Amino acid sequence: MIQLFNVIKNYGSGKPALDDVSIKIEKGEFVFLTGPSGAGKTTILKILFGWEHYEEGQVLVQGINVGRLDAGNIHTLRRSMGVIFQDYKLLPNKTVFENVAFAQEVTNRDRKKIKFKTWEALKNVGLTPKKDSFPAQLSGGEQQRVAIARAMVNTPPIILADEPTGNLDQEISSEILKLFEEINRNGATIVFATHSQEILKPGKHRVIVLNRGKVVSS
Amino acid sequence: MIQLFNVIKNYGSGKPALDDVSIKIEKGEFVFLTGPSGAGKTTILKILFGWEHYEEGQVLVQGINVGRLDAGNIHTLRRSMGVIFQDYKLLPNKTVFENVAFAQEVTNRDRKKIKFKTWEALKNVGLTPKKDSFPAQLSGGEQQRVAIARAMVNTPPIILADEPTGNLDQEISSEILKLFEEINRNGATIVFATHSQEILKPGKHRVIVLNRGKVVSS
Amino acid sequence: MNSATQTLLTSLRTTVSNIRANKQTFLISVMTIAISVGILGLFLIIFFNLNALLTSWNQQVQLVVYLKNDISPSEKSDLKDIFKSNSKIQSMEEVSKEKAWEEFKLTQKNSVGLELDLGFNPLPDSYKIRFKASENRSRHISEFAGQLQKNRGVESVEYGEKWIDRFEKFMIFCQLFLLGVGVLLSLGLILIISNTIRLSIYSRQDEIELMLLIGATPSFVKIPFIFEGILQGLAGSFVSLGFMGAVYSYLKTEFRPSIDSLARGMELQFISQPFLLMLVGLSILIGFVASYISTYQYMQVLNKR
Amino acid sequence: MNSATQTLLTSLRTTVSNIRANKQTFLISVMTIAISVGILGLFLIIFFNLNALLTSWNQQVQLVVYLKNDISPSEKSDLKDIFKSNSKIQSMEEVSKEKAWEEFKLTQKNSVGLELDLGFNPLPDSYKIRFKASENRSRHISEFAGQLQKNRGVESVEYGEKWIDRFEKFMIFCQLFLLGVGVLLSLGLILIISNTIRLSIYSRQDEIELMLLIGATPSFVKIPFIFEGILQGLAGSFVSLGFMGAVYSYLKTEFRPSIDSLARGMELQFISQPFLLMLVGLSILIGFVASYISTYQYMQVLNKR
Ligand SMILES: Nc1ncnc2c1ncn2[C@@H]1O[C@H](COP(=O)(O)OP(=O)(O)OP(=O)(O)O)[C@@H](O)[C@H]1O
Ligand SMILES: Nc1ncnc2c1ncn2[C@@H]1O[C@H](COP(=O)(O)OP(=O)(O)OP(=O)(O)O)[C@@H](O)[C@H]1O
Ligand SMILES: [Mg+2]
Ligand SMILES: [Mg+2]
Repeated sequence: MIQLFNVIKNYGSGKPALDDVSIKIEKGEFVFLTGPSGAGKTTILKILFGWEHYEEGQVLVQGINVGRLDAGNIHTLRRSMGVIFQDYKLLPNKTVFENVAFAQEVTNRDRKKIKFKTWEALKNVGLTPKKDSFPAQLSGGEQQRVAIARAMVNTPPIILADEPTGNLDQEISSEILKLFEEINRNGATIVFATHSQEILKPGKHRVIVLNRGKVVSS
Repeated sequence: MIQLFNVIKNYGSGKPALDDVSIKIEKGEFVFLTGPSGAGKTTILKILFGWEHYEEGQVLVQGINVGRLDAGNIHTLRRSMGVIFQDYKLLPNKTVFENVAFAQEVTNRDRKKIKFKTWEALKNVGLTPKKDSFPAQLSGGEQQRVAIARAMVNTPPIILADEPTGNLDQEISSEILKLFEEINRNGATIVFATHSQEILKPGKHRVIVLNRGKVVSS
Repeated sequence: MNSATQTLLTSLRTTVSNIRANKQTFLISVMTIAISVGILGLFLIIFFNLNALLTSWNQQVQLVVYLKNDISPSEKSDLKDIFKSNSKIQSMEEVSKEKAWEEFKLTQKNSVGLELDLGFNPLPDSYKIRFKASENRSRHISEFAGQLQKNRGVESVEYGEKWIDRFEKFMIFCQLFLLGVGVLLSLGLILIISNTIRLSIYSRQDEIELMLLIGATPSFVKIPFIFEGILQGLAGSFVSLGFMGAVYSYLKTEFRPSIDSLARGMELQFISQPFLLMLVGLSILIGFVASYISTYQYMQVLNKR
Repeated sequence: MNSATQTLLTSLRTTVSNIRANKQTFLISVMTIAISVGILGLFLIIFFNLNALLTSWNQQVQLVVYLKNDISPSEKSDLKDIFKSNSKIQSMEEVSKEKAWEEFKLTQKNSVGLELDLGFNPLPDSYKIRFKASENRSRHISEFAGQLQKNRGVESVEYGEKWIDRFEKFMIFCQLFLLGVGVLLSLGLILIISNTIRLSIYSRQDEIELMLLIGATPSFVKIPFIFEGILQGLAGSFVSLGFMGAVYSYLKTEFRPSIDSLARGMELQFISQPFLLMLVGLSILIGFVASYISTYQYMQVLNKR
């Protein structure tokens, strides 16, 4: 369960990036987060995984008060999440396979399963042929899929996806969407930030619309 | 005028990224380049501005044989182009304003005009309020718009845009598209790689479809 | 396998793959450490050999006590008792006036080239006394000499030669100066090494950021960097000690004749074992501290957001 | 304003904004250069002062020519002619046998404490000759001495004292050794500096790549980096020369008494002006070469694609 109560986030200058945002997302829900460029979508996700502080309000994730976490224990929160970053954040010195495996090593998973699970995640996003390539040797869409695979590989209870299909064509996009829906069916909560009307159109899931840091519709 | 004759590009392992591609784009044309992830769109653009070599074929850009250029004179080609990179390639240590101004400094433009032209380009993409921010302080869509402004600021005769609206909402996307069309009306040739059906739908411009390194329709 | 060893193993694996992925920066750091340790090592070699030379020359300092011609046997044995009761005296040699005169004539003949033959002996009996090597030996000698001078049976006391005194001053000056230089040198090189390590970590900020973002504990992030720093220190010091070993044995064979002529019996010294260990330890410590501080600082910056 | 000055101005502006944007790496490079130049400078100071000391002690080397008692006036003037024709002789002093005997008796009295009074003078007349300072003076002296020895009017020849000979050997050994150490030191520090600059450019590969992609000429990319390298060299050497100046004046006042006792009249030397300029020039050169090579290499890598 994810809850934001009257959250205000101000990056310093100008208007706040989030202005009194309250959102409630149930466990196992699939929610789209949308809104124009600069609306605050990424900011909400960053707050949810403890990457940005906020000035006012409360944020609860699975009963954890995110504002109370510090450098020493924030990893407990982050381990319950798979995050797809808008700019991917792949390690340039590691291959596709190593990038995905690394997400498991970081969380001290069982070594023997790492190989198998990496392989499976890469198959899901259709990247097995590219497993030994470095990120710089991939197309934009391929890089994005590595980021998706990395977020899913630990089968976390929550997935935060920031514009995960921005560089993917319609066909792959809808496959990826199906993948998210399957994970969702298996119990994961999914927060999916997107601009794409094509993805939002079917209207199967709740859509939270942001504009200039405020929730416009939910 | 841009021409590719039977170009083959092989990154080394596996199938070639471009397999016998021939494309002809007239001066002043507006062309969409589309195709699934990994089709070779970025590769074509990279070849056009001399960032990747190709194994076979010929590439002519404004009468220049691209394959003949070397490190000493490739800048003459690149100065005739504005490029929007799929991953933006903004300099993290420079502000938005400096990033856009830098593109003019690099090409030794008249100092006095730089300020004015930078200001104008930022206004076109709606980023004047963010001019003193650093790239890390921008949302994904804002970064993308900085990249667009930088490509346009020198009013080059050719614009290569690689997925320039992937992180922009529909409204801004269509504004940006209008901007490209205006530039095109003023005489610039535009090659616009995109996945977005919404952008392609109106059907006002020629669409080149790539798949697995081959031109499927043109 | 418990969790701690598991973490350790993972960290080691991560360290190895990090090094492989950043070969160039790793090698640059190792090279910088190697050069720095090499400079410090050479400095130590110079310092120790200068010390050894000083000690070997210092051995030659002796005290000559000339006796009055009319010294009584009891005064003579009193004097011997004084010598015996001084624990710092190494050896004592009695030189009769006849022997002294022979020697004197010989040196005169050798140096000036003329034979003295006076028909009588103007020199007195004397004692030649050597002292054990110790910190403040020369001060002790001059004090002891002052004491003897007052003794009734003693005609005069002569110790050292002017050049030894002067040379000793020079050596002490050198030692002090080199000590100061050594401290400055060490500080400077430590700064250089930690800057290099800092720069190499600087270029991997994104990696640190990502690790934290995907749920790594702070120690999981730090430990591989720290291991890497330690490894750099270890590798750097080993490379340079190897090189210095080579330089040492080259100098030893090459310069043996000149060393022998400077101080017979003195060996050209390498860095003594404790200092060798100290150098290795120091460079490991610097690698450790520099990488620890750099990652720690950068993580602080990240956490402040 | 023509195109070249325009380019230069733009490059300078770019350099300044680059430095501002990468303060930390710039300062680290400057610090590394400053430390390295400081080490080299201290080394030069040691080297020069050792040399000065050697020269000052060497002044005391003199040749004493003892004449036969039965030397004829023509032989004596022949000898004087030989002295006059030798251009390396600085001064010549005639010492009568009477004066020599007085001096000898005085030193005997001072050192051994006994008065010689033989009633006759066993010493001959002599000449004391001092030589001009030159590279191979002591070899020249010994050759000249060998020559004189064969002269009929000469009883014997004495030059130097044993300790000077030995000390000179030690000094030459020191000089050679320090020269070797200095070469190693310079090479090591040059490597360290160029590695640091390389690392700092390494962390700016993306910038280089982007500049080329948006149409910069290779020289437009290189020049600001090279300017930066030169500035680092300049700043680094100035910082360290300032620091060394301070150390120098401290040492000069602090150690004046001991220096005076070592070699009267010798001044503690700072790095001489040509070497000062050389150090500044060297560090600028290293900054230039290292940044040039690093950018060049990286651009080669980029162009190969
Ligand atoms: N680190 C930061 N410092 C200052 N301002 C920031 C920072 N990050 C984001 N902002 C500003 O906060 C606002 C919201 O940004 P955010 O990234 O949340 O937008 P977004 O909804 O994700 O937009 P997009 O769809 O373009 O990615 C923007 O105006 C942005 O400029
Ligand atoms: N530097 C490289 N080294 C090796 N392979 C590469 C390199 N760059 C691209 N490729 C491969 O070439 C193919 C075409 O890549 P390209 O970037 O042109 O695709 P794209 O059409 O731009 O895809 P996307 O829409 O995902 O950006 C891909 O399979 C990619 O993995
Ligand atoms: Mg965003
Ligand atoms: Mg692409």
